[in-house]
Amino acid sequence: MQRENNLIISIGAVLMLLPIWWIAYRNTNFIADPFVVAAALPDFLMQPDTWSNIAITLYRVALGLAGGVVLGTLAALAMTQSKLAEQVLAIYVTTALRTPSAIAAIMALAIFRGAEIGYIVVVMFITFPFMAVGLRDGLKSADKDLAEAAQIYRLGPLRYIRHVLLPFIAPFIFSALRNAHALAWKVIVVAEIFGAARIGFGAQFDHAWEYMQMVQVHLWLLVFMAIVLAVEYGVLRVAERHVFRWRA
Amino acid sequence: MTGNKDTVLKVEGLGVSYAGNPAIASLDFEIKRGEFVAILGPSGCGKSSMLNVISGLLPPTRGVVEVENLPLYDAGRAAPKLGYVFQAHRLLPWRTVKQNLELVLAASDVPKDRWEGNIDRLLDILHIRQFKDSWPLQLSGGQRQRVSIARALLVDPSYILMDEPLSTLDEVTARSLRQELSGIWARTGATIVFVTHSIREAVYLADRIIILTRGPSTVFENYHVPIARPRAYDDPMIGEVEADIVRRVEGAWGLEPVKPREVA
Amino acid sequence: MTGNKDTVLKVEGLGVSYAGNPAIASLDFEIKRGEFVAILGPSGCGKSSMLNVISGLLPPTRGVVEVENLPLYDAGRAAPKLGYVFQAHRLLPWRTVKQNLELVLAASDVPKDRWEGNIDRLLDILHIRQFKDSWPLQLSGGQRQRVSIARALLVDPSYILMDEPLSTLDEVTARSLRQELSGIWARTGATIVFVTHSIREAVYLADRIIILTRGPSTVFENYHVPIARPRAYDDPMIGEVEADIVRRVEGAWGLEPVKPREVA
Amino acid sequence: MALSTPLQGAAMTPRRKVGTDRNVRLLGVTLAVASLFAIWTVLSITVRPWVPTPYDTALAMGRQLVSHSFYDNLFLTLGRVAAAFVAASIVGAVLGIAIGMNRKVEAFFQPLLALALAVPDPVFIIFAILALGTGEAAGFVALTMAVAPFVSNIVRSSVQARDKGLDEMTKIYRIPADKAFWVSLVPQLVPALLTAARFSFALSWKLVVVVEAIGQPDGIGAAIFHSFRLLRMREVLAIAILFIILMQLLEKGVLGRVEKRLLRWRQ
Amino acid sequence: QDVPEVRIQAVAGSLGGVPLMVMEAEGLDEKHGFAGVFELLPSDSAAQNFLIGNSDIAMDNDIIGVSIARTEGFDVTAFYPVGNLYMGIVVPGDSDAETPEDLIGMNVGHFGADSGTTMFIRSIVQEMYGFDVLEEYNFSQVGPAALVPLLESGDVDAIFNFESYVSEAMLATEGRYLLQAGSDYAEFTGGFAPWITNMVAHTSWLQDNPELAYAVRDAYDEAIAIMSESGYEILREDYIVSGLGITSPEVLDVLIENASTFDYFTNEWTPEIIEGGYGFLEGLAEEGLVITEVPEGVMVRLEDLVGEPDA
Ligand SMILES: Nc1ncnc2c1ncn2[C@@H]1O[C@H](COP(=O)(O)OP(=O)(O)OP(=O)(O)O)[C@@H](O)[C@H]1O
Ligand SMILES: Nc1ncnc2c1ncn2[C@@H]1O[C@H](COP(=O)(O)OP(=O)(O)OP(=O)(O)O)[C@@H](O)[C@H]1O
Ligand SMILES: O=C([O-])O
Ligand SMILES: [Mg+2]
Ligand SMILES: [Mg+2]
Repeated sequence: MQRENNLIISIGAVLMLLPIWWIAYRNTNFIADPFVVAAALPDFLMQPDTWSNIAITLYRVALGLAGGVVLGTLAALAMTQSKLAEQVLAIYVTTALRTPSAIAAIMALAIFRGAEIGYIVVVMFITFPFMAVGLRDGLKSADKDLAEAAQIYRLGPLRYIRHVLLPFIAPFIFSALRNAHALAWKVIVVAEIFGAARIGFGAQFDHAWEYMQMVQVHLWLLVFMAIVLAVEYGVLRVAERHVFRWRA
Repeated sequence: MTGNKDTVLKVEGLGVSYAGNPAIASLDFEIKRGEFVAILGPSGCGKSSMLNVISGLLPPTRGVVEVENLPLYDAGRAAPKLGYVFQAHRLLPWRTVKQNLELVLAASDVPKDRWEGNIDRLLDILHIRQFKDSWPLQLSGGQRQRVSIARALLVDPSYILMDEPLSTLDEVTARSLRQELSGIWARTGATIVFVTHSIREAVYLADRIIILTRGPSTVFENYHVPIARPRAYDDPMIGEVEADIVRRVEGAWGLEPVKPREVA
Repeated sequence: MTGNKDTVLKVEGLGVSYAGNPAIASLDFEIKRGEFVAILGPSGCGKSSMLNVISGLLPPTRGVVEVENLPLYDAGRAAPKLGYVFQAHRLLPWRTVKQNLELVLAASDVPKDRWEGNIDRLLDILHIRQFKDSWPLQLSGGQRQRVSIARALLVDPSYILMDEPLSTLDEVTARSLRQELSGIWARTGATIVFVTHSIREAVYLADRIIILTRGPSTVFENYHVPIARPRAYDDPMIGEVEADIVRRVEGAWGLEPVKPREVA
Repeated sequence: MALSTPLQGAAMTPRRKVGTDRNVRLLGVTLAVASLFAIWTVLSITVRPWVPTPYDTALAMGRQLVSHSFYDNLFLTLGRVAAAFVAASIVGAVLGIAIGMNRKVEAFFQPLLALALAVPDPVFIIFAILALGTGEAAGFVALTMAVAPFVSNIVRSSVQARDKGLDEMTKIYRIPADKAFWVSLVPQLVPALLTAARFSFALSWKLVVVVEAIGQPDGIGAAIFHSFRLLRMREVLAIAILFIILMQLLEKGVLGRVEKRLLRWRQ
Repeated sequence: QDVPEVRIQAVAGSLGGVPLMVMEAEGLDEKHGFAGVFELLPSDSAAQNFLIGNSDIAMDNDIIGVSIARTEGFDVTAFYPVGNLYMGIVVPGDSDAETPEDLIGMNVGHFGADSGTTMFIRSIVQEMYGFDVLEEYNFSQVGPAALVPLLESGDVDAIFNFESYVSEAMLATEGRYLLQAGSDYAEFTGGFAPWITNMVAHTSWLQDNPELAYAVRDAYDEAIAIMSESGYEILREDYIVSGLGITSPEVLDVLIENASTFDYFTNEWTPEIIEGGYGFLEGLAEEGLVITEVPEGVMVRLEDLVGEPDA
């Protein structure tokens, strides 16, 4: 019951954007007519091209994000386990953290000569420090009492990480993941735009923007939002509910 | 170092300070294999600190702790198996009762096909079988404490450290568990160090009671319980010994008198 | 509704369920102004749940709870002043003992110039004055519990709910605190609901003991303690009443027999 | 009972002496800088002329340090980063707390936040410019809108993980809500708030580069982009490195100190 | 078949892409013995795409950009011209401004101080009127396409842009050129005006593929011949209209008129022209606004670099 009510609120919040969109359309030059966009949507979604572009970007994001998460997690673990590693990695993390996305994109494209791996590396490079910082801060707040219990029962490092540490820092993991995921999408767009990608969401979006095809621009934005919402509600929330079911 | 084969735990001149403030002044005692030792001491005298040192969690500030004739931090040997009932339960809130127990089994050498049976037996003894699939946050204080006891007993420990394990249980449940604990100890021959505030409980359970002074603590008395086993909790003998100890500790722990006052 | 001016707390058909599982079946009792009532019940029978309902933290699943002749959740009235010693201490770890206490004073109407004096007096009574500037993480289990007691007494409460407040204290300290608590109760006329597992403690302190059954609980017995005040903890009378209650509860709480077994 | 668990969580790592700490720090910095330098040198040889040599970059850094425009740009950008950082941190924290405390508020804002996160930065910035013109306001609004959702995500997670026992305690002792907020909730959120501040700071900077590249003729980001358009990669790197060092010092100095102070109680 | 592939790029929406579209539509690549891979790329990334090596020939690079790239160690060179200066400053029809000086202190939109369009207009205004637009104008910066609605809505008083956006802007605002970079500058210098775009390639590619370079050049010659023979009416073809992103027939009318008036494409690549180009660059270098030196090899004739074509 509670959950259904909340669902209605959520849907209401999204629907509320429609009149805002319409008002914006009436009052500015660049916002497309929502009705025109809606009318164009079915055709847009019927085109196989639309889906192949989404697929390639999804692929880049998925691999890059996975790499960023793994790398960031390893870095965070290393940083909390060894003072030396913390010092060394802190500088790497800072460097990555502060590198403007567009510069990273161009460099990766130059280094990998425009190969597919370049896009994946950019996403990885930009998301990993955010994962690392989020998790390191979580690990730093790890519960001493539980660590001691793990030590007494000789859980060993792997079990300790998996069953004590990770659940404890799960809130940090989720916020880091959520943010890294959003960032990955932002970065891939920057990378596809500045990296002159031929296919992919960013390429299509930029192409439409270049030609001021505002209906197309809006269609791509809608697709983009749909994907991110789907991940939020289809993956992150579901996982969160499962992981935190003990909170009763 | 002593070659006494029977002495498995030796504490010599043990001192613990926190940031320079002494919590334990100096403790000396030995514990023999299979002995059931109770620790009695006023609140804040350093009992939990002492268990933390013995278990290897807390490095001592001063003194020597030897376990099985080797210094506490001897890295070379395989650590003896330990069960520890912490003063606060320290269960993982994100794992059900069963999952909390399975976790320590997985880290032990108990074969997997015996897990379920062992868990069920212990949960029966502790009267919490029906909470096997509950989350810790769904349990009452006493139920959580009992899960923590189950965890400590589950791993076939040769040493069991217990920090006021029965303090949050009602008298009937506590009696039943004292009896079970006695039985487990007799059957397994484990060495048990048992911190309690209940003097009667100490007398009923222990071979010997180490009575500590107020903190920073020293050993006030090594009290051998002169009652043969099996013992009955309501045995008047136990009451007599209890009364004797109460007299001693009243002298030893005697509170500084607090001036008469108004409290709003 | 009853017009009885003396009844300040009335519980009728109170039931509590968690996600459909009953913890309290149905409780009925009344408490008079200034009464000292102890609650005895087996672990997990719903004592903490009951205190949470009375304090307004937990909405009851069924039944009526009236405080001073008004339904518990009557929004119109100023809530009566309440002290609550939780089963787990619930101190703010980032505030020192003194700061934890000042926090509740600031929310009360105690004038600021009496804070320091009140805090010091209570810390003296509880024998923890020297920890005034310590962080909770630096305290022993019993010390934390005592800070939590100090907090509950500090705000001039007209109702005091205590959930096993003395369970983690040694006998000598506990005795001293029982005596102090008796004194505070007598002086202030507060209404006290006191959950304990120590039957002797209940007999020593309370006018009346509400004995609960195993969970989902009902009231097993309303036991009026037939001993005049002032009472002495070692008074044989108290021992007799204790023995009487033990007999009753053993019958009432009797554990399901557990089959003989081996535990590793 | 020599128990050793190789991995014990940071909280258990024994404190080392100050002198050792300093040595480790020095060694760490040396290792990191040396390895980065090695990677850079290799790249400058293999990915010529995209990656400039460290030497050329050092010269360019020197030139920047003595040029007026560098400092003008620096202060402009620092001001923008600071304004966006503060605004995004406050807006994000307030939202995050509201969402974490109340399921209904969460239900309302969470999809909107997810959407806000999904909007590519250039789009934010372009629409802000179109709506507000190319003045400072557009950049500020775009930055705040883009960064605040990140902050609120972090804060929300932490609010939901709070100790509800403490909520009950403050309720019993009738601590007024605003007071309870500051003494009970906020301290629990400190680790998350610090993380959020780091995020916010880092993202503000990343975005300011995009903002300045797209919509502002001045500032460090514009200077970097201008240099990039002119393919002066050594200038790009020189400006970026100088600014990164400065930001790092700021973050360490301010956040590091705040963190130490706020987490005293954990010893 | 085994026809060698040549990857040729132009900036999307820019006139520099039109010869590519014609080549593709008329099959001029096959005809001249290569398989063209024609790509129209967004302006944000076109330059680095080419520099990275993702295409062989770029149609939209100007000689200032080539100078900059060469100075920075990219061995690229302009081997043929493409577009005349089909750009300038556009004001709405009702604007009071008569010369660029009248815009001083006013709001002007452009798409980046580092764009060829702004750089050329800046240096031409500097030379003709003696002031630096970057100092004197109040600039707003958005992408080239977005500049049109900005001018239309009155947010800016003038824009710097290239075709076809110039035509779009003129139609939208009944506007006019305040400065037509090519013709106004030619008038000022008494004949010479630089051109805006070139065919640019890496020198190594030209040396490795001389016959392909010639083939592309020939295809281009043929393409612009087709255009001019049609009186630029060929611009009405659907593939060009969509390739340029032209939104209405009226824009097309303006564009065709502009094209006939200002003659937007060129293939004059004589030593004298190249000389003039260097002269222009040196002038820029002296002012030191965007470049400070003129490297060698910015412009080459294929004949000089790889020898005469095989017959
Ligand atoms: N949040 C909860 N969710 C589900 N079940 C709960 C929850 N809290 C308590 N229970 C269950 O309700 C029953 C009563 O719990 P409660 O804490 O009130 O017992 P208690 O009498 O205080 O026990 P103890 O003496 O051990 O503290 C128990 O069986 C417990 O498992
Ligand atoms: N981490 C700490 N930092 C500083 N002081 C501490 C710390 N832990 C314990 N102490 C102090 O050391 C003394 C002994 O504490 P300990 O917990 O060992 O007592 P205890 O005998 O177990 O008491 P209780 O019966 O109340 O649990 C106490 O005075 C306590 O304040
Ligand atoms: O600027 C970005 O980090 O996307
Ligand atoms: Mg203790
Ligand atoms: Mg309870």
